[in-house]
Amino acid sequence: MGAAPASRDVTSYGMGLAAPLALFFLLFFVAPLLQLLWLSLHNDTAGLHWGLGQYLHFLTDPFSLGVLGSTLLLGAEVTAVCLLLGFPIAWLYQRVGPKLQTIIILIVLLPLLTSVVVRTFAWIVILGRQGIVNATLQSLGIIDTPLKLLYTQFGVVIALAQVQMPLMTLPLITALGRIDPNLDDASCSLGAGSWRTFFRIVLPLSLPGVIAGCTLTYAAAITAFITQSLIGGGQMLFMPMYLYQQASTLQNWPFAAAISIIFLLAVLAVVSVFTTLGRLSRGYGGA
Amino acid sequence: MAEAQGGRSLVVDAVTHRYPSGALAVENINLDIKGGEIIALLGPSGCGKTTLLRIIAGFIAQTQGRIIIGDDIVDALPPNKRAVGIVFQNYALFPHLSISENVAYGLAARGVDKTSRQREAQRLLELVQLPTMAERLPRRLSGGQQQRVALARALAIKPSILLLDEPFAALDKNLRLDMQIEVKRLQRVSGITTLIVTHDQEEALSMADRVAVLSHGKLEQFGSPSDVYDRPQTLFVNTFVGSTNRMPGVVVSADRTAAKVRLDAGAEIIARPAAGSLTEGARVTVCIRPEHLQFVGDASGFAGVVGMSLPLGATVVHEVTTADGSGVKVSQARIGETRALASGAAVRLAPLAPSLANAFPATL
Amino acid sequence: MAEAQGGRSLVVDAVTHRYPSGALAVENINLDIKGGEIIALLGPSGCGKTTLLRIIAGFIAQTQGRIIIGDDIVDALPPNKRAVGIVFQNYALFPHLSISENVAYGLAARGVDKTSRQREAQRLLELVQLPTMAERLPRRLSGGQQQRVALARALAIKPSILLLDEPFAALDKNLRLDMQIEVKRLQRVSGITTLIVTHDQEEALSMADRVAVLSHGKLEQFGSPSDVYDRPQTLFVNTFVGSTNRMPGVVVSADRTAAKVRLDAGAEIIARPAAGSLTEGARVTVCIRPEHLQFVGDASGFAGVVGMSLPLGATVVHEVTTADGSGVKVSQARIGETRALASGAAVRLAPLAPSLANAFPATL
Amino acid sequence: MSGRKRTLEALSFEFVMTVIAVIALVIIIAPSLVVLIVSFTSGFSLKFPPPGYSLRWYAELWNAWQLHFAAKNSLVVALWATGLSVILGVAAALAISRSRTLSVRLLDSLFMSPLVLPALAFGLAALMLFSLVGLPVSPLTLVIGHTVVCVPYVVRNTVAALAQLEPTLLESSAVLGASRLYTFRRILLPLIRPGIIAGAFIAFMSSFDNVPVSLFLRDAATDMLPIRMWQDLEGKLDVTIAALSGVLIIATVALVAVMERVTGLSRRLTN
Amino acid sequence: QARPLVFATFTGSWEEAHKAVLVPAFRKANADAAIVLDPMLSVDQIAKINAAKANPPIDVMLHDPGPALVAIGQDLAEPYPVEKSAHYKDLIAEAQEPMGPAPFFQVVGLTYNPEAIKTPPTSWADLWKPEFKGRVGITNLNSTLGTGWLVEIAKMRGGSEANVDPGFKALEELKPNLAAVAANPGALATLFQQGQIDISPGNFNAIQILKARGVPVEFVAPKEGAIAFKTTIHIVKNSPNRELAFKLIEAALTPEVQTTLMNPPYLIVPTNSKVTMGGEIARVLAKDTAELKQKFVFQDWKKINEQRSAWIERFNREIKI
Ligand SMILES: Nc1ncnc2c1ncn2[C@@H]1O[C@H](COP(=O)(O)OP(=O)(O)OP(=O)(O)O)[C@@H](O)[C@H]1O
Ligand SMILES: Nc1ncnc2c1ncn2[C@@H]1O[C@H](COP(=O)(O)OP(=O)(O)OP(=O)(O)O)[C@@H](O)[C@H]1O
Ligand SMILES: [Mg+2]
Ligand SMILES: [Mg+2]
Repeated sequence: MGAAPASRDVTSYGMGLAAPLALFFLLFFVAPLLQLLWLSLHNDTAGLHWGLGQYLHFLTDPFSLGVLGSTLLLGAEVTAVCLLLGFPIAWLYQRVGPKLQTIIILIVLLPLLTSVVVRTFAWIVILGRQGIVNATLQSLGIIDTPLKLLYTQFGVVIALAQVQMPLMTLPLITALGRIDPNLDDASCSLGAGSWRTFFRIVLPLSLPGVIAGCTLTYAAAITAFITQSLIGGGQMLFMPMYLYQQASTLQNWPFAAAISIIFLLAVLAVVSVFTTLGRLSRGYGGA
Repeated sequence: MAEAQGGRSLVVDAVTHRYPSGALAVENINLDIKGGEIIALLGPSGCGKTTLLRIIAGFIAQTQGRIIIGDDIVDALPPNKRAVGIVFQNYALFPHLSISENVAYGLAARGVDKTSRQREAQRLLELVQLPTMAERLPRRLSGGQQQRVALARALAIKPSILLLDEPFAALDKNLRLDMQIEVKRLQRVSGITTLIVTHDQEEALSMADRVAVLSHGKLEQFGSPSDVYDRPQTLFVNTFVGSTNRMPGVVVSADRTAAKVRLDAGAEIIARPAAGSLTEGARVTVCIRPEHLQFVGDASGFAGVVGMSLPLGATVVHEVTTADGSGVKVSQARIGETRALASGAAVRLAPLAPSLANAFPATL
Repeated sequence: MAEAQGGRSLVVDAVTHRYPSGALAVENINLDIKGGEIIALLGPSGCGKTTLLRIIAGFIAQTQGRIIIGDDIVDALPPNKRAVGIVFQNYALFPHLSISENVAYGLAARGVDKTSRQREAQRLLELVQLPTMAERLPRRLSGGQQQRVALARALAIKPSILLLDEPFAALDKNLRLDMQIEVKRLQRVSGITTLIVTHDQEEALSMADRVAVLSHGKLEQFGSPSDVYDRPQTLFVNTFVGSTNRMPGVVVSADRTAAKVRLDAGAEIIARPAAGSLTEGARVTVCIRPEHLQFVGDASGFAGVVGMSLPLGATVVHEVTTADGSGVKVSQARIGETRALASGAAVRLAPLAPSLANAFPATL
Repeated sequence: MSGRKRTLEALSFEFVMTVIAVIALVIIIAPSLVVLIVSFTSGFSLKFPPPGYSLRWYAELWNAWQLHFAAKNSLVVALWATGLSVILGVAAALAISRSRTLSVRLLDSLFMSPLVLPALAFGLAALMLFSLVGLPVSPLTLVIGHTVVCVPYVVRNTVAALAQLEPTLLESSAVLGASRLYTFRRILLPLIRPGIIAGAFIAFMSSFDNVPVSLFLRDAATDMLPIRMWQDLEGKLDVTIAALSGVLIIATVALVAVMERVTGLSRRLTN
Repeated sequence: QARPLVFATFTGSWEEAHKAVLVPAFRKANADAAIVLDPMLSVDQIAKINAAKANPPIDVMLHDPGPALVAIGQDLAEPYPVEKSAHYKDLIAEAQEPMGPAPFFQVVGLTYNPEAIKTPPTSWADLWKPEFKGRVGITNLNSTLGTGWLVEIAKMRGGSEANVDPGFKALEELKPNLAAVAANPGALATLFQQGQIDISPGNFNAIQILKARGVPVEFVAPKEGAIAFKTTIHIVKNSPNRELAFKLIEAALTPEVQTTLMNPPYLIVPTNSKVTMGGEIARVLAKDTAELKQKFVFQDWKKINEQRSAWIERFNREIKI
């Protein structure tokens, strides 16, 4: 670090320090994805003949499109449930004292850090025919034969919602924390009631957090292989399992690659829609 | 409640508030404010100004005491029913709503229809001289403009009381002066009872009809600006408002209106007993403001040695060390370069007039 | 470099800096500072004060010009080789190190052994009157105490130049005054060349031997406090330092030292041509400070009508509207309640003395 | 909330929000509790409530050598991946934290992209690449794959810690005569350490828990715990897995408690 | 030795049996050699080995007849070193496969929960009974069980190994009764255990461990005839652990291991002629190999293999409940 003007700034470190990670990513992240793309552009399993056959196959096949559609739908349902349940948590967090705040955060955090298999397993226990829900309903005499909860769309959505809820709640807590508490008071002193204040002020201003949370939840929900396959059982097919089957069971790598690329693009599209919305809402929300 | 009109009286009746954490934020505050007055709540940071304001607005339910607006005890009313306008220090404009939507917000909340509330918002924006900004978002306005929008928004609901919490703290000196004048103008126009919270004594003295000085949650004095400046009732008020020299001494003789005090620094002076009468022989603290001391040629005052002289723009402040070793500040108008006092010069000092020194019982 | 001693001179030689973003932050600044002087860099927010300071410290490499400390051009030296001490506005104490470790940090970085650096740290803490705080962590100190630790830390490396960036901005009024005096005392003791950045004119005027006023990256004036206050070279300096009334007028006659100006408000007055001579018939802006105007009984001055009178503690400010409709402020010492001017009263005003009005060529 | 006046309208709002929030919190926490309770069952099935209580499944766990083997592998891979992530991630965070140029922003989104992209696709891609270059599936490939998906956590937390760091502290250090290395050692590192630890912790947990990447990059000889658990769950819902879950839940709670102490984890993740 | 011996077994009862009996026997005979079990379906084993033929991640694979043909056809299996083997010659003739001997037989019939279903089912057709609405479990076609069963259903409705259309039609009709489609046969046992299903096609031996644990589940051979097939075990070509792989297979062929596995709770049909069938197996299934061959249905897996992947694909599309 001589007298070169560039090295004067003692608060920043050279870009060189990013080089190892950049190289690592280039080799082990970018290159594999490119290879994936390359392979997906082949019509045969051996990867000798170029062509868009795999994509054509996917996009003209109602079954494949159905899998894609139901996956995207699943993500939307899970995200909606998470938002509906997560927002009140974030709201409550802002209202309670520091002790309860820490407890809420830890409750929200714990599942995030608990193994996803364990969390999913818990839902098998809960939703099973002898599980807690059926046992309770039966003992209350509400039903006499156990309900089928496992291996249903409902079960998958609920389990995924629980598994991904922290991803929604944490950004929401952050976003609500950034809202000037005076705005709430200002609205109130201007004569607005709580509901009005919530829908007109709090909700719009927390949009950046809502969007961040939705992005994370959505991306996580549609790729949640374990939960989808364990709670969904063998007959509900979503993109990750479809991809896995094609790659692992059927060894149809080019098609699996095409599925991956389509899946990647779908996720990217959703994420960028959310990001765009996020940017708009940030413009909207000031700051 | 939307019909409430400017100029209602406000009574703060023996209000005490203790936060759940146990902090006693305000203690037995009594204020009797006439309709249309401007009152400044003045005090150092943490003395409970904001707490009191939030109690009046209804954001906090006081532990004890009552708030009476006009003829109504409002303690049972939530903030959105009190018809109190509030302007926050950081303005608290809704960042996602346009200026006119901000101003019309309170009307919308009351169910006023769109055209009338737009008309009203426009009228208020004209009142605060921002008629062309209606469609902008708040962040595209300067600090002073935002301030005015916040005012317009608070006035839109025709509140009977207007509360301003450190309204100018975030503005720079020049803008601040403009805004003070603007607020005073609007207040005169609307005749609305106004309470301004500030820790800036100049602001309090220049804007308010009466000033309430708080310290540690207690009301120290409530009176006109000149009362507070010239006839402080407590040592705290005397030192907090304006600057002052504190000189220890002993009472030689005293009645209700005047006391003769022998200063430790060496002279006998006449001072006003600030809080009731003083007993002979009691130790007192005499407060004399720097601008109320003068250099005298004769032997009438007390002696001292000039230390540093700091020219402070319009004034020169001389630091003088007195015989008992304490430091005294003397301020003089600085007209051009007329005055020049050598450091180390021996001088004598005396108050300009007897009524300008205040004597307080010495506390430890 | 650790051997560098207090009192070295500092030359800022035609320094210009343009940020990579294209902003021209400082432009052709020349300062010639003698060893041991206290200099204040005064200017409004964004005028380039911090940038200039950071150039001197070596955090930024200036686009053009040179920095010379003592006899050395230091442009090629990185910050850790310049032997410059800095105190930041937020103190920037290392939060995880104790007070004495903070003070000893610079010595540790130079490889001074443990016992000597502890001894030196203790000596400095005594100098700043905090000898008993050595083992505390910074966050357990009050703002003023932290400030003093930051000073001790900067002095520990025996810098040849001490730079202070808005050192008192975060302190409240009383503490601020104490710290100003403390810094001045330490500076006198160590004789170290000191540069204080501030936007507070009172601070600049009271602390500095000389004041450099900046505006928009340019040096407007560099002179003693009374030069800057009484003989401002530019209209900017006149309005930024202290408050002033700006009155338009036309030059009737002028030479190098005095100009006769007919004010639009109605009187002919004598003013000092601030920047060279003025031509007859040219339009000028005359600046007269509020404390330099007086009410006159005869017909000598210009006429006006009193508007509001605001008592501001030690002074009363009267707002007077002149014949041409513009407002003029007049400030008078407020001694007790002697003065009372009715709103609406017709008065006449004149400068206290001719040399107290400054005339500048009118800029649009 | 110090006793703000409440009307019916306000109460209705608060009631609805609080009720939903409490339900949501119960939904979040309940499954783990249920597993914990079921893991102490004396029966053979995951019946709730259990017919009786015993530690038999925990004892069974003692002999589950396949789970031991997988757990050991997972631990080793997670430790390596975390170590590598910290070294690469902290260096990169230092480089990108203070700059907002386009290239830095691009780098930043590159480093963060494993967080949103489907890891399963990456797992497949990595497997394809490794088999193309002839690198057999091994602990090494697992470590590489895991590092890619763990690095973002380290980078993000370190960048956040750096953003909170007053730049004037570094400048102070410099003018006091400290070299860059000395500043790094004495000032920078100690001050961002909690952030790095928090990032490393999350990276470790996510590696230890990784399924989508391991799915492709592991084999029986490098069995990974979550995959083993998943397959066991799919194949035979035995209660041993509940016991293992119990162990993992308790270990996680303990770790989180420690991390909360050391790094203020909860505040870090909400800022 | 670079890595432990990897033995790809099946999930569920197979894995448990191997873990409890075969692996300990093997380790005892081979100085505690390192070994791991990797339970997965045959199709998955083939896929994994195919992906890295030169350096296969599996050393020993276990196959039902269909996949065995595939694996051998794709040159994934090493010929069994018959001359070195001590037990190969003792196997019954059907089990003596030079590409990989068959240590066990499997039998597929109906399994049901006797507590929920009081009258035992007698025919595949019983699965369609309306009283079993929402209580039937099946597996998908990735497993031999699923495919074999589908072929039987097709035959029942007039189809054959070459024509399973009637089977698919029947499946369509079964939908209202289906409670779950398990990903593999092992999962079926789990479903019984959890009470998710009450009746399903199932392996005789797969339910035995459950039964031993007290889970109410019974096996019955349908009147159309239970399906029987042998399970073969192979050394994977290019395995780096060829020697140990051989040793493991040898262990599987020993009379001791086969006897233990034949007894409760495993009840796996042995193929070593030195082991005489007895106990539950003799009571429920067959007294000896001859009776087995005569009583049970053997399917033509060569034929089935020709179309199997198409069926899998079709099944995955059509059976969504
Ligand atoms: N929510 C709260 N919980 C507990 N104590 C509080 C709370 N808000 C304020 N306090 C305490 O009550 C006292 C008065 O606070 P308040 O905010 O009213 O002071 P203030 O005069 O407005 O000060 P400032 O000028 O700094 O705004 C302080 O000691 C403060 O610490
Ligand atoms: N890092 C930077 N990049 C680009 N422009 C900058 C940077 N820092 C400052 N500037 C610009 O340079 C000019 C001078 O900034 P500087 O910080 O020196 O002002 P200042 O006088 O210290 O102001 P203040 O009183 O607000 O601290 C400003 O216009 C500012 O916007
Ligand atoms: Mg306050
Ligand atoms: Mg600055």
